[in-house]
Amino acid sequence: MSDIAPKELKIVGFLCNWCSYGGADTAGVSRFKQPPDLRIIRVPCSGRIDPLFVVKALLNGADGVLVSGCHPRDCHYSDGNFYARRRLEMLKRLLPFLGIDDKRFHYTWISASEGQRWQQTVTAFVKRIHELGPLNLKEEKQS
Amino acid sequence: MTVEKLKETVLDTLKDVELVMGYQMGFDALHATPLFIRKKEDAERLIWNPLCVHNLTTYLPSLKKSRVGVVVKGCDSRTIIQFLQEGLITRENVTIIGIPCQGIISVRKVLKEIEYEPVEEVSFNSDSMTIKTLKGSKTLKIEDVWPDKCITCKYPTPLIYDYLIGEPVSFDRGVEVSQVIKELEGKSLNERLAYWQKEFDRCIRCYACRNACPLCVCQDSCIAETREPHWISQRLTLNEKFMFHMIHALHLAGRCVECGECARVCPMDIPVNILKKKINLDMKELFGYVPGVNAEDKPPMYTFNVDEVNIKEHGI
Amino acid sequence: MRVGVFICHCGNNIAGTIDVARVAEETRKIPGVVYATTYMYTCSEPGQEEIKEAIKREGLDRVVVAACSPRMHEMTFRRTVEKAGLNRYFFEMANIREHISWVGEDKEFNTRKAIDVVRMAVAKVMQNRPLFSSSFKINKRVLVMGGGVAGMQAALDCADGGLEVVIVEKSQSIGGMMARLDKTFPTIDCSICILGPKMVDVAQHEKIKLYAYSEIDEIKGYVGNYQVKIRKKATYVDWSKCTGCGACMEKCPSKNAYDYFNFGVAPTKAINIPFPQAIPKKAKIDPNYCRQFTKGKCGVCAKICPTKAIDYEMKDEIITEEVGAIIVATGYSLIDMDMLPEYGGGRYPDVISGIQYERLLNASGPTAGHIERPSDHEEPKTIVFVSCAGSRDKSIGIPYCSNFCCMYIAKQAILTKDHISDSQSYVFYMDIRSPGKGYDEFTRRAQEEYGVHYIRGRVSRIYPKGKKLVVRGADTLLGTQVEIEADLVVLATAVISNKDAAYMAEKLHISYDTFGFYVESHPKLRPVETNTSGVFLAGACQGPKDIPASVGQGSAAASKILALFSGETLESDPAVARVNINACVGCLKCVKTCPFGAIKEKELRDGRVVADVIETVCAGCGVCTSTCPCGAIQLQHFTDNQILAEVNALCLI
Amino acid sequence: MADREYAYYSGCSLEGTAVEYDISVRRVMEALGIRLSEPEDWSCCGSTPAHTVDHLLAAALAARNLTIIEKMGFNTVITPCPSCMMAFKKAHHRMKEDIRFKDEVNSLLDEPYNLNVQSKSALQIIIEDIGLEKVKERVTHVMPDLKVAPYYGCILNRPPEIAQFDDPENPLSMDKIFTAIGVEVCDFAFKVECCGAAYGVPKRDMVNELTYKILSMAVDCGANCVAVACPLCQQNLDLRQQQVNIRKNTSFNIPVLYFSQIMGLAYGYSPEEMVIDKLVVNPDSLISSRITLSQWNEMKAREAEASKAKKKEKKNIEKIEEET
Repeated sequence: MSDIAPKELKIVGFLCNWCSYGGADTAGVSRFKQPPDLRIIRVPCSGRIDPLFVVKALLNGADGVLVSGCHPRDCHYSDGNFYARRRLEMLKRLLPFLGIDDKRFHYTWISASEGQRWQQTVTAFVKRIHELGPLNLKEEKQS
Repeated sequence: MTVEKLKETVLDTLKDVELVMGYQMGFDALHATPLFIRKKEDAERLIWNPLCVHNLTTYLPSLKKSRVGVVVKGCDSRTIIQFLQEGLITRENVTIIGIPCQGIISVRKVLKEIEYEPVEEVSFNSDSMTIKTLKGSKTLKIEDVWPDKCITCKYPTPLIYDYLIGEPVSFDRGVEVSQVIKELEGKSLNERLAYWQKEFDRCIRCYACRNACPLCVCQDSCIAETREPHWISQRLTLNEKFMFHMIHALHLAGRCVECGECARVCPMDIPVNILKKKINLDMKELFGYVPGVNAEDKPPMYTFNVDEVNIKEHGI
Repeated sequence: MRVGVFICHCGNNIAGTIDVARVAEETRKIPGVVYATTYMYTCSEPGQEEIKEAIKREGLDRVVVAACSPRMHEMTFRRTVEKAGLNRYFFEMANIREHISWVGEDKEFNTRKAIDVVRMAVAKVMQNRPLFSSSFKINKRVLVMGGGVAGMQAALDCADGGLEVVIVEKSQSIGGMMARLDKTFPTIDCSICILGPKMVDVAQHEKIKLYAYSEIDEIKGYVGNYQVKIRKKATYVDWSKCTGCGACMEKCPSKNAYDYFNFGVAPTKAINIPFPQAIPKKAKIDPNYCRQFTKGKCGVCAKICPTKAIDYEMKDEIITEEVGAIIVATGYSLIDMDMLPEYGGGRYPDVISGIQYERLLNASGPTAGHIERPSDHEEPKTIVFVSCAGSRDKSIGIPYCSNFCCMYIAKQAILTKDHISDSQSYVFYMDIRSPGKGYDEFTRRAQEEYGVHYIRGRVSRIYPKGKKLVVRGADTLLGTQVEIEADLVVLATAVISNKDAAYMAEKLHISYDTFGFYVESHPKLRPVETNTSGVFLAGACQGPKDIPASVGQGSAAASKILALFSGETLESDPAVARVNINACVGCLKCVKTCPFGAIKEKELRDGRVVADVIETVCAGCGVCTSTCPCGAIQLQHFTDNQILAEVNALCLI
Repeated sequence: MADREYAYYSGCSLEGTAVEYDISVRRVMEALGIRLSEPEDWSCCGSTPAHTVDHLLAAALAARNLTIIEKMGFNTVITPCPSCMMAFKKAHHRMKEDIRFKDEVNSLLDEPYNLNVQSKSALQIIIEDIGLEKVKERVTHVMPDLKVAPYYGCILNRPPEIAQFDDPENPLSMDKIFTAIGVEVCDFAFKVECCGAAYGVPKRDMVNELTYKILSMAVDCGANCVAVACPLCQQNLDLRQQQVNIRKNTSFNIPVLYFSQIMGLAYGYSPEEMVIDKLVVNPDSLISSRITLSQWNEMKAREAEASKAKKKEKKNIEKIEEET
């Protein structure tokens, strides 16, 4: 973690309750160390995640957004992550067109048993956001 | 000749429906305006020329339970197909009068050419138009004043209709991606962000784009104005405007039929349609889906494949 | 609004790496927060009392507890605030342990993160609305999937507790893997002698209905009210007429059918009863081998059958059963020996798997209990057992231990000596895993009393040399390579999940791990529950385990269901989708995307069409909420405004 | 004539000690309609000795060659020598997995390698791109006396995640090719056993022991020759037989041929064209009985006729005996 800058950046995580939130818990129980930048919002299912939440977070000042759900076919609600996959892929492709680096938005699938994978994902994503630096969309001018 | 045939068909249709929607002359010679024909004599005012830019199908979902007729161009017909995909209209209730179209004009482009002089008279030849103003008259080739959508048009003949006025035309101008998208894609991320911030900053949040959009089904329930849920405030900041346009674009993802009404009606000349066009390119690449072409299709955001062949997992 | 925040030290678990006092101090500055305090163990009895008192003393109407994961204690604290008179949904949890104190080393960073997370929880709790659950009637019948020892135990316990049970067993007879074993460790009890009576109990219990040779086609519904479609596969024998006399099997001319029960140790007849104690003891035709099916003529069994039970035209039959809870006890599989080419698995006939050897040892097996080599039917004198044949082998994707091989190898080595007194057994092992009661003593006995030669090391290759097989491996204790010329090699092949485990999990909406084993709710505290309420696990479908562990889980799952069904009704989860009919424009996109068919259209009196949620069917995923363009359908407790409040609380400072 | 074209990297062994491998592979590929283009100015593949001392240097050497091939416009290179192939594959694999390593390697090169070249063995090309049907079609000659033990060696298929071809423990590609061209294959258990060649200089006793085991197994399984796909294996198994015979008091005299030489002989090339005389243990006695496919078919037909006649005769005799 030595290559992480002293000031943490603002990274929002949207995690489904059944798989990825559990995976993050598993990582915690196993004491898998992670950089401190990520703040997690728990949602029941990745299918609950409206891509607009991601946009809202970025516009409001987040430097990166991480979304994680159950692996495809393993959704607690059977199909939620299938919808999420399409919506999030659509957003991932739109962001660079708007001038926002799509590297700032990552979506993936992590199960409740994959604590180590969670640790690796968080570590790599935070590192990447630090490489990209702050996004600064919040500093807006009043018109 | 087309107009005569059109009138004939409209009168014929009017026997079975409450209302037929077409075009009439507007407040000056450069503008057409929608015409709602309920009585025989209304039909006298019908016109048909490249000024007939409006997508009249916008009114259909609110008339879902009435029997109506509507005059459509090729591009407008795609809206009807999209409505059918989404179950927003009942096919039996709508009589579609299709007109093959060689391209319409962008009033904005014409005004620029005539330097915003008041228009006295407009006349059309096969591929050009002559505009008479106080300062004299000017002849423009129609293709030079096409709106963006006519340049990339693939469906000049309506894809769905009950009557077709005139012979079907077909052409493909070979332009897949509109110029604005190409130019933007050639720019750096920072330049693109600056571009959109500059464009959206002009937005006055009049919601004309939303109201003109045939697929913005929410209308009065639009989350840009509600508190339950409270997505954006009424503050006039760039980010609130940006967010509004993101809501508009993402709600249209995989549904926008590229009729261009949003951009046409924008009083601030913001290229509102471009984001949706860009998303459509991705929808085609990802799901092989083009909105408003086949009534049997399912809009891609409301369905899924268990194995998505074209979505690869992203690494960090 | 008066929010109270309780920050837990969790001993040193949280306070060790988070400055909890500073978190409390910062929390007090958040608008709406009127009270913030820290407590050593908030989940303890006095900790909960403190919350209740503070609610009364400070007039709190919303509560946030910053402690461990809500997956751990959300229910605990919801009950606490409810006892103090608040609606249980006026409560939020901030996870500052699993997500902060346990994963971050820097106290300053952790403290800042904890403050943010508490602020988000406060923002959300202020958006929370009171929710009330309703109760619904339940169907007190139980479906048990799998008739192995775990499933049978679960079924018997449920039935003895007064519940009606439906068992669906994939194969022709119940009994599962245990029915194939010769003896059991560490007592050398005869396996079928102790299992047989249980099988009979299942067959004779008036509360148990058994569907053998049947599969689950579809599962619909939710806890308390499932509809299950069962496919009774065609056996081509009318089981209502079949007496199990076996005459057909005797006369059947097709003698080369694959014997699934005996794992292909020897061929069987195309019409057969798998083993003498089978339940139901009924014959079944294997159409892949039956001449009537392959050649279109034969009909011997139909002629010989005294009750005219043969029916070549039989078709699969679909039956619907309604149940209220499901026990999954689908068991395990073993890897194919083809996966071990370095051991010549599948190529050399005298390299066999442990379960095949079990059948060779068994008196009702194809060799009537005489150990003989498959290649030439000679009695082997030198037998080599290879443990971890596939298990603990990352290179073939099985990094885990198969749990019971060390023990059954010891048992088989002992039995080998009993069968062939002048034989010598060798066991290649990585380490001997024998942690059960009497287990270690048992493996010692194998070595000390029965002279089994244990060699610590892996086998690198097995190759034929004349009639023998050379087993080459390392002896890591001696530091040399050893080669043993064996007559027979037994591979303790790795335990894997069933081929269709993932497919079944998807039907049940339960999770499975990378290896296809089903995931329990909590590895320590909820070992037989799943995250899907109403679905329970028993036996090796959850992970490799031996007989006593499987039986224990079967009973545990049954007791969970007996508790669940102790009343007449269940409480519904009120965190379901709700439609604001004033905002709904009736586009019905939610109807299209709902994975559960829980939304239907409804016409209002003014003729307007809107969406309508069937509350008991709604599972609470929220796909509809993110589909609805106008935000008219909102998943309660995870509404747009609640999530936006969290986003804003985090980002807008 | 040529159906396909590939880049072809022979490597140093095939220019020297294993020239017969080079020649036979080129001829067989030609017979199968494959055109081979040799990269200009190729250099050491980096397998030895570079990779034992400096991974970066080894990868850079490999990548240099791959860059040349990439610029030629090929996406596949045939590398008959397994050592070269694995050097290429390993460099490619690591550069692909580790961007930092890729940058480091490319900084050493005049022109960067952009990861567009797959290295494949001749066996992989034959099995995957040409197909056994075609392999069979080209056969013109039959060698009835040949009984082959196919020996793949230790690195051709391993480690599997890098090799990405055939089974690492029980490879079958050579077996399938021989079966297709009508050569008898023995069930040989030591297909991937270490032959010890790499230790030929420092640990001679150990290598003798390993070579002895492989050759014994070949003889035990009924083979009269060994087929290989690696220059080092060939050299070791062929050249060392005398040494093994002295140390172990044995009398091995079993020819060790490249699989491509056997294919070439079946395709009608002369032993001279396949440079058979480069082999130390002489296989002449096994291949002298080679006949053309038509002769073989005629012979088989005659044999069938003869056995039929014999049966008939036997029946007649039986009949007569019965009658009398």
